[in-house]
Amino acid sequence: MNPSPAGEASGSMHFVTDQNGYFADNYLVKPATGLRSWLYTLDHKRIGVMYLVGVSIAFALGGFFAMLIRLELLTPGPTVMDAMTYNRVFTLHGVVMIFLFMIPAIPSGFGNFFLPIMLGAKDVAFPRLNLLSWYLYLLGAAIAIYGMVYGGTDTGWTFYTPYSTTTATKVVPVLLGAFVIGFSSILTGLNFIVTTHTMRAPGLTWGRLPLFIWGIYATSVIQILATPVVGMTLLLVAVENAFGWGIFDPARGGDPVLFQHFFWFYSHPAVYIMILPAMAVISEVVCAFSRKNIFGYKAVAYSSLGIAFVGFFTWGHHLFVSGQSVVDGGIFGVLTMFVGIFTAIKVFNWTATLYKGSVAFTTPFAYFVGFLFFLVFGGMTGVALATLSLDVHWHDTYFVVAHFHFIMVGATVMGFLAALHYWLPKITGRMYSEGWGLVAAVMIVLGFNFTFIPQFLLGNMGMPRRYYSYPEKFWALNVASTAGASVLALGLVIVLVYTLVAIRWGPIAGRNPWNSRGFEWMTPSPPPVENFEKPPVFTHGPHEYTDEDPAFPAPHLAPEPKHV
Amino acid sequence: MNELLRRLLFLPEQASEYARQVDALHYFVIVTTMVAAAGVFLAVVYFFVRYRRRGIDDRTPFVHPGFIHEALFVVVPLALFLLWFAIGFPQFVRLSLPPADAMDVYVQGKKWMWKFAYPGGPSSIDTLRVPANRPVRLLITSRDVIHSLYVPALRLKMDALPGRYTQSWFEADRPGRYEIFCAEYCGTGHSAMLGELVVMPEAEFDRWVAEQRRSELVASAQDAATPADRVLPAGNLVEQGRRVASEQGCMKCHSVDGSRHIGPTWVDLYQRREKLKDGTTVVADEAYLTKSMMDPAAQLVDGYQNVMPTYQGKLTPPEVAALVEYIKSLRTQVVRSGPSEGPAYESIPRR
Amino acid sequence: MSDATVAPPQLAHHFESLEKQQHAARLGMWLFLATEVLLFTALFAGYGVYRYLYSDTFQQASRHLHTWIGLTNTLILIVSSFTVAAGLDQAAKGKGRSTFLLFMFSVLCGVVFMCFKAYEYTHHFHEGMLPGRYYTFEALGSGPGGAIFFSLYYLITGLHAFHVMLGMTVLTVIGLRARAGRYTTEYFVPVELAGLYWHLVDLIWIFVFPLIYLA
Amino acid sequence: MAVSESHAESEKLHHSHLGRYVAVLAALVVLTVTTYLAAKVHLPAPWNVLVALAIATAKGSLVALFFMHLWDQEGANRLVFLTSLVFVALLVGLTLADNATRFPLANPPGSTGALPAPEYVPPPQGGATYQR
Repeated sequence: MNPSPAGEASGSMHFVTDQNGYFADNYLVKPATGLRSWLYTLDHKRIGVMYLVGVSIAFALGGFFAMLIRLELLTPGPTVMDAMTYNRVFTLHGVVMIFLFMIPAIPSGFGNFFLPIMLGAKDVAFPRLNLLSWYLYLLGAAIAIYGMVYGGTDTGWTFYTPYSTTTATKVVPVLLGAFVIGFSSILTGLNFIVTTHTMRAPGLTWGRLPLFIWGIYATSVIQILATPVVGMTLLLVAVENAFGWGIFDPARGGDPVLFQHFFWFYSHPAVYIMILPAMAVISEVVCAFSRKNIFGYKAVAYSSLGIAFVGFFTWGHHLFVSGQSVVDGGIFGVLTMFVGIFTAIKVFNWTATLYKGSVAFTTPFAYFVGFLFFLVFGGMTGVALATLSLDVHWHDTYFVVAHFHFIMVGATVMGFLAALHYWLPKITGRMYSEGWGLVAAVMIVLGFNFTFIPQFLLGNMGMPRRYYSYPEKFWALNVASTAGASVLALGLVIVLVYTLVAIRWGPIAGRNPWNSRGFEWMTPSPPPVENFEKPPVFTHGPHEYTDEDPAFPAPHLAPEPKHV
Repeated sequence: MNELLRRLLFLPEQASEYARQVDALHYFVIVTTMVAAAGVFLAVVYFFVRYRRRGIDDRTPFVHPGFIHEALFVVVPLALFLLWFAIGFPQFVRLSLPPADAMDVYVQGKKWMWKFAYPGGPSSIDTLRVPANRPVRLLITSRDVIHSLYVPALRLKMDALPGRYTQSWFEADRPGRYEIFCAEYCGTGHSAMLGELVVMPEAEFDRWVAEQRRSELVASAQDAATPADRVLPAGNLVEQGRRVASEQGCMKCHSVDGSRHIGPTWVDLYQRREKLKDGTTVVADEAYLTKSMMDPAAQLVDGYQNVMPTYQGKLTPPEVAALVEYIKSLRTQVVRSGPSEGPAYESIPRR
Repeated sequence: MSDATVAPPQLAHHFESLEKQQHAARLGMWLFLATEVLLFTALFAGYGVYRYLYSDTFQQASRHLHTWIGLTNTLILIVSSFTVAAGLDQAAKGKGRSTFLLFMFSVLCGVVFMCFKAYEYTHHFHEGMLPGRYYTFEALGSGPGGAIFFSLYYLITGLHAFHVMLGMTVLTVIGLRARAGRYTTEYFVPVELAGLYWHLVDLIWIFVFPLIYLA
Repeated sequence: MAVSESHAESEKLHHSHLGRYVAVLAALVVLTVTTYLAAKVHLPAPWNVLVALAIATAKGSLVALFFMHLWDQEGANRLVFLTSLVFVALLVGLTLADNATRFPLANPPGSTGALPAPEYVPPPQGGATYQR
């Protein structure tokens, strides 16, 4: 609890910053600035930044396809494309958003950047593996996009057999692309686990780890254990599609439901690969902007592991109407109820963290509020969906679509945006425009509600998902959804614009513009190449705001952001 | 109350007792979800107002949760979720286990249509006729990829798996017409794979079945009987069409049982997408059917010879309309002789 | 590094000590092995399900395989695993040359294993015991189980054979490096990791053998 | 702590294990022959597989514990391997449980317990045309 001796706690104090607080010899310019120095870099921060650029492009691409879908659904009949094109577009939307954006976004992007820094380490345990993982991501993305552009895929991102093994479109490249990206994901997870186990700085016990690390660690566990299964499964589908010797083909006695088991054995935990990192970010943001230690550190930390573990026991709730046995349905149904508990624990603890805090309403905090609301509503509708008799009505309708977008967009993207705003000053050394940030946040949260709340109602009415045309009674709500999506998209474009402006022309942020006591704020912004001059020594956990702490000098040392 | 909540939540009609029970759970679940989401949101707002930041370097106390807090955080939601499960699971079990006295209907999904067959009785396409207040078991299968039979009004959905059967059942208690959707993505025609559930009063249904069986007999006896022997119900376009078809000799080349003859079968011809000799496709709508009677060579279906004479001048416009109506009538219910689909249905064990 | 002692040459810049680095490498390898296990799991789960559904066909099918080849291959892999373990023992004593010889013996075992496998596959091709669409073997009747058994057979043994070849490559490279004296009594973790990989290949075969050949 | 853990691991490897290896090798050979012979004995339905799997598990444990040194290692590495085995059991167990307890007709026709095949025509490769 007591602050560590100055200088011990932050070896980085010796780094020289200019009078604005900008550290000139940072990782962006050292060891060199050329393209080659980026392509061959082993620096986890540079790899993280490359990932962030990559996933942002994927997000924009996926968002573009989302808008095409919403445009097509503006009228009940054909609007701007034919059915085949529509099927390809929603497949593209799913594949790009899930495999190219959601799964790598926070762990590989922000995780790569901040995990070693928060551990007080110089790099991840296997820097070369880290770079390999980035190139595997690129390779997988290239293969998948090749398949989608030349031939397209019309199976949906779920690749259900026997549709995926008999369709005329090009499925194999997309499957292989997803397979390769899976390996990229495994390598990242492996690296993070080993790094967390072996590279913690002196004094950083498990009980003092920042909650961001706990979240990323739990994510990595899922990545390691689940991804190989889906890799094999996708390979089986590819082999069946290309050579006709898979094991799911009903014409040869195969069981298509077995594919669904294998697929969801990965893809349900994969949902937690996407949401756990967002929860991890939020755990940092809520502490930083309420200047409070987390309420129930152990509960939040262990619930991440709980989600990772119990998340594996629930995949069958995607199969309630697939011909799965009633016994399995019951088992999976009741186990799903338990996974909801861990999320509930986190939600209550985050809320309670604000108690007796000092709450500042900034852009990241706005996203925290949005995140919390969406997570509760999306999460509870998820548990509702696991209530078997209700699922029978909702399964494969827009209710499900709305539910997982509440989690994936409502929670994960809010987490991503919160992380982007919270850490932009650390990554780039520059500050975004808080005014525009709040405007965009409000637009995104409202636009999001207008997009997806009508979809809940559409699902209740019984509109199945992946419908190209629909009866006229679904029209009004679809128009509302498209209108909401436009607001959401506009908000995201605003974020993109002011972020790009901030990176180039934003005011210098200084070491710690939020006056936060997360460990990553101990080093200058942007951080130097090996993060710290010598490993910091930790004497207490993150986000303790009870006393002066020499590791986090008082704000007058890092005053209001200044323009250069 | 039920009606108000149903409309507020945009739920479709409730055509069975089961649907009403599920909806009751639905209201409970959604209301608790909204209360929880609103509660958390309001708590955040309250804390924000109460503990607003005063200065950039505020000090805050180090707060430790008591055991009771964490226990409450776990127990309250867990109890709630398990309660949902405890209500929902028995409903699901009930839906999964048909009663022994249920009437069987075989359902076959196929790109992109539904076929319903009654043991020993008629079969139909896209229209499922069932009696009210009588349990009906659906034995669902597919010919190609996975489909999913979805009747929102019954809160019922079951996947159709290729090459094997799944089962579900219902007991509709409100006569009427309800939508059937395909809920599992199955290709370009997925959203057009629509059907209709017609719940008929019991007596009416029995009459309908008897009628179907009789007309089957009539259809099989038709070759022997001469048209003049038959009493024609006046004013019924479909019946007139059938008569015209017999008189004009259409049946020499076109079948009404789905088999391939000199010309394409009329079963399911209406709205069928036909591939033509020149490689293009055409949808067999009223215009195409009429045109084909007048100028058969103009749009010849691929795989058939140009042997049909023109009926220009041989048919009056009302007769043409009657023929088209007759062909259209062959779409929704295929009159076929012989036993219906679904082998060994009698030996299917119930669980 | 500002440490007082001179850092050993194998120490990467971001680790504080060689021991920690080796600990990290070992943990990383175990995590990798876990992913390998789960990679095979999908196939084993598929096997389990179809073995349950088509138990008679699967039993008959396994009788049409050469059990003696399966048995011999099992023994070969066990022996090769032993020599790899012994090779690690030698490496720990700093005897790089005997590590090399022992590893080469294991690679030789791998070659023999692959030869048997190739012989077996050739035999199956002639009999029409082929996967999925190409299945023409008639001795199992017309039921659907046979094609699935052979799909699984080729997928499992093929994936395993791929791992054997990877393992042989790894053992060769590490063996050569050991002979060149790259490892010391303080630093031989690559030898250990290569060994772990080979043992895993053995471990998987230990389960493949009874499931496929003795089912 | 990680440091002491890694230290202990390295220490143990420095002892010679040759004797132990020989014993394990002998045990493995004996078990392999046993499993081969056990397969020739005719046992009622599931027992043959169960016996074979039990022996395989014993062999696998020997390899993992002694050849792969899990016996000497601590904490994380053991946990990793054990966890992966838990998930193997999970996937195999729950998928099998599904097939074993399903509505029998929902299992592939021709398989044990299911009824003869209903009409099924596999769709033509790439045949995404209207068949209506």
